[in-house]
Amino acid sequence: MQLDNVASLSHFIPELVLSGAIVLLILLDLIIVNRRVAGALAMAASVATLLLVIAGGASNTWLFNGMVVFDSFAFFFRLLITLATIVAVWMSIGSVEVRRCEQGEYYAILLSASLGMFLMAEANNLLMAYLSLELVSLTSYILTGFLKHNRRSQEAALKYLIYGGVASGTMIYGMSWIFGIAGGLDFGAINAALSQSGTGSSLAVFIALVLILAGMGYKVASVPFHMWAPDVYTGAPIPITTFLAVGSKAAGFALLTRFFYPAISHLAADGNWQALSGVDWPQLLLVICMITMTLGNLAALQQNNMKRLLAYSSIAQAGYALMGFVVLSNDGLRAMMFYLIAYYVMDAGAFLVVMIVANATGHEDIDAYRGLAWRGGLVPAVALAIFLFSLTGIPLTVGFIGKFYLFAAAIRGQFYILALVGIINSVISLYYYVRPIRTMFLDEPEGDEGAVTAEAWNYGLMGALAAATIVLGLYWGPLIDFAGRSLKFFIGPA
Amino acid sequence: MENPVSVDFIRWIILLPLAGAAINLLLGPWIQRKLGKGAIALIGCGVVLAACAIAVSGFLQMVALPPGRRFMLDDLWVWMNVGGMKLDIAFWLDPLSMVMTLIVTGVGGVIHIYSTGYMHDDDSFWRFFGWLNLFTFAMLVLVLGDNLWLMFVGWEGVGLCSFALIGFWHKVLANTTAGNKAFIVNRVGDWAFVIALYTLYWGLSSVDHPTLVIREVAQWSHLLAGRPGYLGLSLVSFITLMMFIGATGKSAQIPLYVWLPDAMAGPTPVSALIHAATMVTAGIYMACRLNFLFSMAPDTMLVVATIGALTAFFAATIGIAQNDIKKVLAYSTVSQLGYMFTAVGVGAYAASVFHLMTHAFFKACLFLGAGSVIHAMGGEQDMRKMGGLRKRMPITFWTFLAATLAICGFPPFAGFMSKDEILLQAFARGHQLIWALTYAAAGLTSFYMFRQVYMTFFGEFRGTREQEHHLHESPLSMSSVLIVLGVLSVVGGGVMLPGYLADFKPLEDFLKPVFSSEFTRRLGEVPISHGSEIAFSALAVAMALAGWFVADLMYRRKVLNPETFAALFNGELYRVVLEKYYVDEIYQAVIVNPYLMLCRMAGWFDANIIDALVNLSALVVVYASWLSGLFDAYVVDGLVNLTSNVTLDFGGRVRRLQTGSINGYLYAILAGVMFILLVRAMLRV
Amino acid sequence: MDHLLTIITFAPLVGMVLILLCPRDQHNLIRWLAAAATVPQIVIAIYLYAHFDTATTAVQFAERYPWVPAYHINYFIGVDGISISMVLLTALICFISVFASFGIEKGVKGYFALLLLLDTGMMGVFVALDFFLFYIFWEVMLLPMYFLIGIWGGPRREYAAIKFFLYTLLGSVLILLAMLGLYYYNPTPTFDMTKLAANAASYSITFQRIAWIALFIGFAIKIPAFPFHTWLPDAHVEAPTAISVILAGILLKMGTYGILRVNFGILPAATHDMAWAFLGVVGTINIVYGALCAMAQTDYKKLIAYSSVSHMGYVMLGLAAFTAAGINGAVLQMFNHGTITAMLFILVGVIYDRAHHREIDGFGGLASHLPIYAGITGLAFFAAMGLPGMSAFISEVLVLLGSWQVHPIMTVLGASAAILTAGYMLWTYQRIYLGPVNDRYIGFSDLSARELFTLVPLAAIVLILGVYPHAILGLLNTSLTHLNQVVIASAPHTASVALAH
Amino acid sequence: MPGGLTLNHFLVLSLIVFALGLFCVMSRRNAIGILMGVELILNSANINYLAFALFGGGRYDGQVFSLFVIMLAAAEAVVGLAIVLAIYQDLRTIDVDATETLNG
Repeated sequence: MQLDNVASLSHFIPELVLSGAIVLLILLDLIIVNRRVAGALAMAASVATLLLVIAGGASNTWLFNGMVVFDSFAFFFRLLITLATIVAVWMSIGSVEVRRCEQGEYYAILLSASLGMFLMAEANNLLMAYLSLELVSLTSYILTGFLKHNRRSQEAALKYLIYGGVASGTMIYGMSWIFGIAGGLDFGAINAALSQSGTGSSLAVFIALVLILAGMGYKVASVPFHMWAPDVYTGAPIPITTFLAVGSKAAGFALLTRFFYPAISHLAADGNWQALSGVDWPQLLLVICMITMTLGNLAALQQNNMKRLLAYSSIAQAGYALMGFVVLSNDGLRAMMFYLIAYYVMDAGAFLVVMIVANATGHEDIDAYRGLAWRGGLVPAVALAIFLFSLTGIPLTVGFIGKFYLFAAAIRGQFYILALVGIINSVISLYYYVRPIRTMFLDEPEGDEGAVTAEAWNYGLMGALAAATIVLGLYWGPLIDFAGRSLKFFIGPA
Repeated sequence: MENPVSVDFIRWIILLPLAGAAINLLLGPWIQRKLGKGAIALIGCGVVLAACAIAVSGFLQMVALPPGRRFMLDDLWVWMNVGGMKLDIAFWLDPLSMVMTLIVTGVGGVIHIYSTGYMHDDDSFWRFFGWLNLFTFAMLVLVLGDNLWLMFVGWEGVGLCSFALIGFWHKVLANTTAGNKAFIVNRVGDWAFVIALYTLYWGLSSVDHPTLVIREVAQWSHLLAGRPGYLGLSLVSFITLMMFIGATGKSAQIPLYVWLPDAMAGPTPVSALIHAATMVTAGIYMACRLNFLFSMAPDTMLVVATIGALTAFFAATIGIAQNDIKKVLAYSTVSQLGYMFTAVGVGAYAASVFHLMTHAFFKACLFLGAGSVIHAMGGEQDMRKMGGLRKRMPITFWTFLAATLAICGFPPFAGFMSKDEILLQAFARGHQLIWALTYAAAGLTSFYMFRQVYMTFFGEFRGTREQEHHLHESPLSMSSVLIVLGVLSVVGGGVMLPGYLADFKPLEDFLKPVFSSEFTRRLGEVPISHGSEIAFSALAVAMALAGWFVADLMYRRKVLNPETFAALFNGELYRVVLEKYYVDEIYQAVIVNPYLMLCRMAGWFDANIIDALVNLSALVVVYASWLSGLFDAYVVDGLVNLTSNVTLDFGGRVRRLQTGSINGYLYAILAGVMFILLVRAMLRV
Repeated sequence: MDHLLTIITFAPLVGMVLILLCPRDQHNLIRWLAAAATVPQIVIAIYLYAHFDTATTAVQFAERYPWVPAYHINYFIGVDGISISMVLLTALICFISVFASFGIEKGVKGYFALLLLLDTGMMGVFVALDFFLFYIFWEVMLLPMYFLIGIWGGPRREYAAIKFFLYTLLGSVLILLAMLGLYYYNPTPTFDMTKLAANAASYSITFQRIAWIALFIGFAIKIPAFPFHTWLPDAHVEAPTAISVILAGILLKMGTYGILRVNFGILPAATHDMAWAFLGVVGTINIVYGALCAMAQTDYKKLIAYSSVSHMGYVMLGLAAFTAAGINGAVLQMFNHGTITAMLFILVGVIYDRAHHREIDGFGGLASHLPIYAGITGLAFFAAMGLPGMSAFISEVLVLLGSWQVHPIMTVLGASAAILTAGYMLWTYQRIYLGPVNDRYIGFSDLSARELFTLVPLAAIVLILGVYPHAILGLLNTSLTHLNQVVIASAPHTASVALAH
Repeated sequence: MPGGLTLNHFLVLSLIVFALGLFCVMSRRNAIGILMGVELILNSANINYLAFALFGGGRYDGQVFSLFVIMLAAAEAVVGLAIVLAIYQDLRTIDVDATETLNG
């Protein structure tokens, strides 16, 4: 059913709570001096959001006259994004560099970014897609450049801004063509129109898709729209890096899926998806996917800065997730969604350890990890090892399960080349994922690296994420079922 | 054939020496410290003599049986039972293995006793007796094993003990090298031997009798007749030929005899027991054991006879030039073994076994005599430093002389009976050439033996002064053994007299059941008139006398000067013979060195090619990542300074994966879009 | 009594947890905890040995619980004739290697924790009958191995560790793909190896061949088969003694075990086509090439490592023959090589602990003042040479006997390795233990009680299996002969059935 | 339609503007310049929306969209200028090639 603006609000409570928190934070920043409160409030708000999201469940409805769809797919990403927000807030509270910033603004913008991601996951209309994407982008620019008088941060922000501006400009230019061809902005309408118009203007549609891909691809940082990621990840404060790597990537995948699957493909009788006639984006994305993982891994081999290494690895990881995206089956999408969860757990964990070490030593280079296990930092060292092995895809970790389902989908869809490229990449990736581990365990400390002191707050989260990595690696049944169940699109009104 | 008599005493013949070995090797040092060498000696000799006693009682049981039923089996437990091949740990006593067992335990026993005296001053007394017992055990397994794999266990087991005892004084590297040589050369033979066993097994299983139990093989081997084998030979020929190659290793025949002379590095009792009396005869024993197979393969038989005769002659020629008292005996052993193979080759198995037995007596006696001399000379082995010892050590001299007469084949000594039998059979079965070779070898034998006697016991002493007044007759423990063996060398031939003296051949009759397969019988009896038999004896004696005479002229009367002969062909011939025809050197150059070179090449190949390839693959990935960085830079920055950067600063280039230039990024989007359209176009066509 | 295999697999894991709870400096407590954690394995292994029904090919002591039902993944473990001997071997070697590790002083806690984790991983591989579970255990083993080599290893340990890790991971991801393929192309998707084997016929021969190759490469790297073997010498040279023992004693067997369990069991038709080239020829190359390389080594441990390469070749050759003797001999050889090579590596460790170098030419005359050590080494060397009366002889003879009729040339070459082995073994023994006394090593103490305790049981087994191999063969024969029949029967042309005695 | 303008005229125009914007973005070294280029791109999209809306008829989706675009362009400009300013305070330049510290 389709609800009007007022009726929609009842289904929109989590977003409303977020918005409220944002306003409150800005006001708070004006009156209250105590900085701790802001973080606490933000945390409270995001936890509340989580609870409300869970409470709200998924009901297949269109909100706001079909601008926003609220189905189980959206529910899944709402959940994921809230969790990402919680991690980001938690890390921000524990981060030294963030403590130096304007707390109120910071958290307000952070929450608005996550609000934008919510909307990205729910968008059912090109306009809403553009708006939400821009909301996320603008806030991200600010957050990236939030470290005043930190040159790297500023530069990163500028690059992010310009790159994002161009990307989104290209995107809406492409959208305008789709609008022209389909004569509507609702995904449902587009789908209907394209399936009728048949091969008529497939080239135009294709070009339009490519242009749109520039905008969405840059959110998930897939080749060739990935160039910003390393700089931004390196320049931004670590909690923000985490938020971008985990949250906005997830949101990007949500939007990508929503647009490329329900909007311009249709579910065939055999349960597999088929691109609408004449629009052969699958091969295109297949190639992009393979190049993305390969390039990301190859580039990561060269890095000496942990954040930068993880940045490239996150590009490669996006490539893996795309494996599930391009095989055109619900199996694949389910695998992709599961992998996003896995990626959330392990990548957030890895960045968290990077932050812990940076807090203690002020360094982000791999050299700062030398002999970490032998100079008091055994716990973070072990945790980082777990996260990195998980990112590699070694069993007993959720990362392996994620890869397992991705490869399974590829094999089932008979994408053998894709699977082969995938496994070769995971072998290559081992090489750089193991480097920090080697530095931490196999190398002896030289003494000049500072000790890594324990902060219960950060260790708490780290322990939780590490535990999740292992536990989900041993027993993931419910999770994969959940991902499978969430795979119900509620296609917009034609 | 009827079922064998099931008995349970055979295991004790084998287990007793094993027990002795276990005690002496595991607890030896402790016993020697606490109870002294006497205890060690008691255990060492006790177990072997006890085994001998059991063997004798077994012999009495056996002769009590009717000739056709003289087969005893002692089945212990299932060894392996795989793929239809069921092998037990079981021991098989028939007349042939009976004779061998008696020789091994009897001669072995007395040599044990001799060793108590000979090794008395050695600290590793316990180790010596441990290994000697273990050897006895292994030899008995070889002899008594009821299936070929069990025989092979003993076959290599004796090789192990021989290895350990040759290198007994392991502080001298040369000894251990000799041990290695012995073991490895034997391995070459064993390699052929196991191939033979595999072939035999598959041959029999192809006729639905997959077995390697000797009596069953004997039962079914006739089914193999006329089957094609490998290398263009018939199956049986191939099998027996491979077996014979194995035998050439164990029994030191051409081309694998080279280890035996070096094996003299071991203590003399070892040389006597292992490298004269027992182990080296394993090959002959195996051939006789499997006579039913060999008899089926006339071409193999011819090879065996030829190799045997050649070895007999060839080794004898080397023997005449040696100056080391043990080396002479070593080559003489090789030569005598050649005789035995000749006998096998012409089908005279009984004669072969007969010579095996007498040879065990007199060659053991010779070695032990030599040992007694070395003992007296304080370890000196060079005959040129000896002389005139007969006054100082009479017992040694007289026993040594008796054994010498025996080996030279003077009537009525044991060697006369057995060697004559072989020569006679060879000729009678129409192998004139082989007969000629062995006949000539007989002359050489008598020459080098008497040369040895004269150089050692006659003339005046040529050693150092302290050696001279240290000279003494060996203790009773040794001399008594010499006497026993000396007597045996005299009368040992009595078990098979020449037909013209009396029709008295108990040994041959005793062995007949073993050599009764139809093919062996077909080779069978050849009628020989007493006249011709007498003629051949006369010829043989004449040849022996000739050899003695020449030696006498050269080394006692000194009317002929050996140097003049040595100087023939300006000494080349002599040097070649003295250097054993350079066979060792040739093997070194043709086989060993190339092999070592091959190994070095393999090692190099592995480290520098295979492993390099592995590392290369890793390198390729790194290089690819560098290229990808290059690609980015290329796309991003355009061609600006590309080449110069690459050439100037590789590392710097590698790290420039991400260039900072924003415009670069924007170019990248454009390039990306272009690239995508391109891909799409390609996918379209 | 019905969770024996779970206990035997996870007892070490419990031990690991307990160790992690120990204070870091309680070295002896940790050591003895580790030792205690391996005792249940020994006990249960003996129980299994006693109660194993040798008459049936069925899976015994099986346990099966659903794990991820939606994906037909079960916790399914059990033993049959193919795996029982390896379970026994693992229990034995792990027990011994714990004691062989008592000398470790650096990071004791971490070392023994990882060792026990490794133990669980290895045991799991041999009991797992669900392919997914098998794969999990297979990979789990890598992590502790990486750290054990990388942290407690020699000078080039980092290179060796990462080489081992990368190489093995490359292999196992191929196995992963093949596993998924098997899962989906089975009429009823399942990871249950027994079911997969039952439906073997349903796979197209082309698919079988592709999967076979992928699996083979994965397993061959572990064996290690030429030309994938070069990680082994490096890993061995760098690894601490006990880890070398485990590496050579158990890990290598996983490769051949996997080939038996998966390639033979699930892809018989492809096996029948490919074994000749990929197992026979490669195995022969392993045998001869390994022996040649061993002869060329100057590092004692590296030499032993190459001898492992050579001896594992017999296993492959035996498998390639498709005769009862061959396949039984192969598995027996796996067991025997495990015990013998374990001895050899312990013995290398003994002298390394004393001399702190392994240059063969740097030694000499050790027999004079280390008689017991020299004696046991001699026994181990001759066992490795396949001297009759010791265990390896039986297995090598069975292997060669089994393959002679099928692959005469390969067999002749394989048999010739007996000469080459004798060559390098005796030469090494002479250079290290014999000859004039080397006064550099006068002061050395002979084997300690602990070292004896680790060596004597192995030596005893080597000798006992020499005269009574039936003790192990009896366990294998039924299952393996049946497996062999399956492979032969699956042949498009069943010419070689006649040879299947 | 006055002057007989057809949809294609608008589309071509927008394409030209888009290309110009892209070129401007590529060629400029000055951050402000690049931002202006981005504005051009956005406006080229606007032209499309309006043109399609005009010729395609139907609801006012196109106009709405373009309005939002204009608005967001403003927001983006604000953020952009803020960042540029911040950088200028540090570097005393807004030449983007000066921002090269982040090379890998």
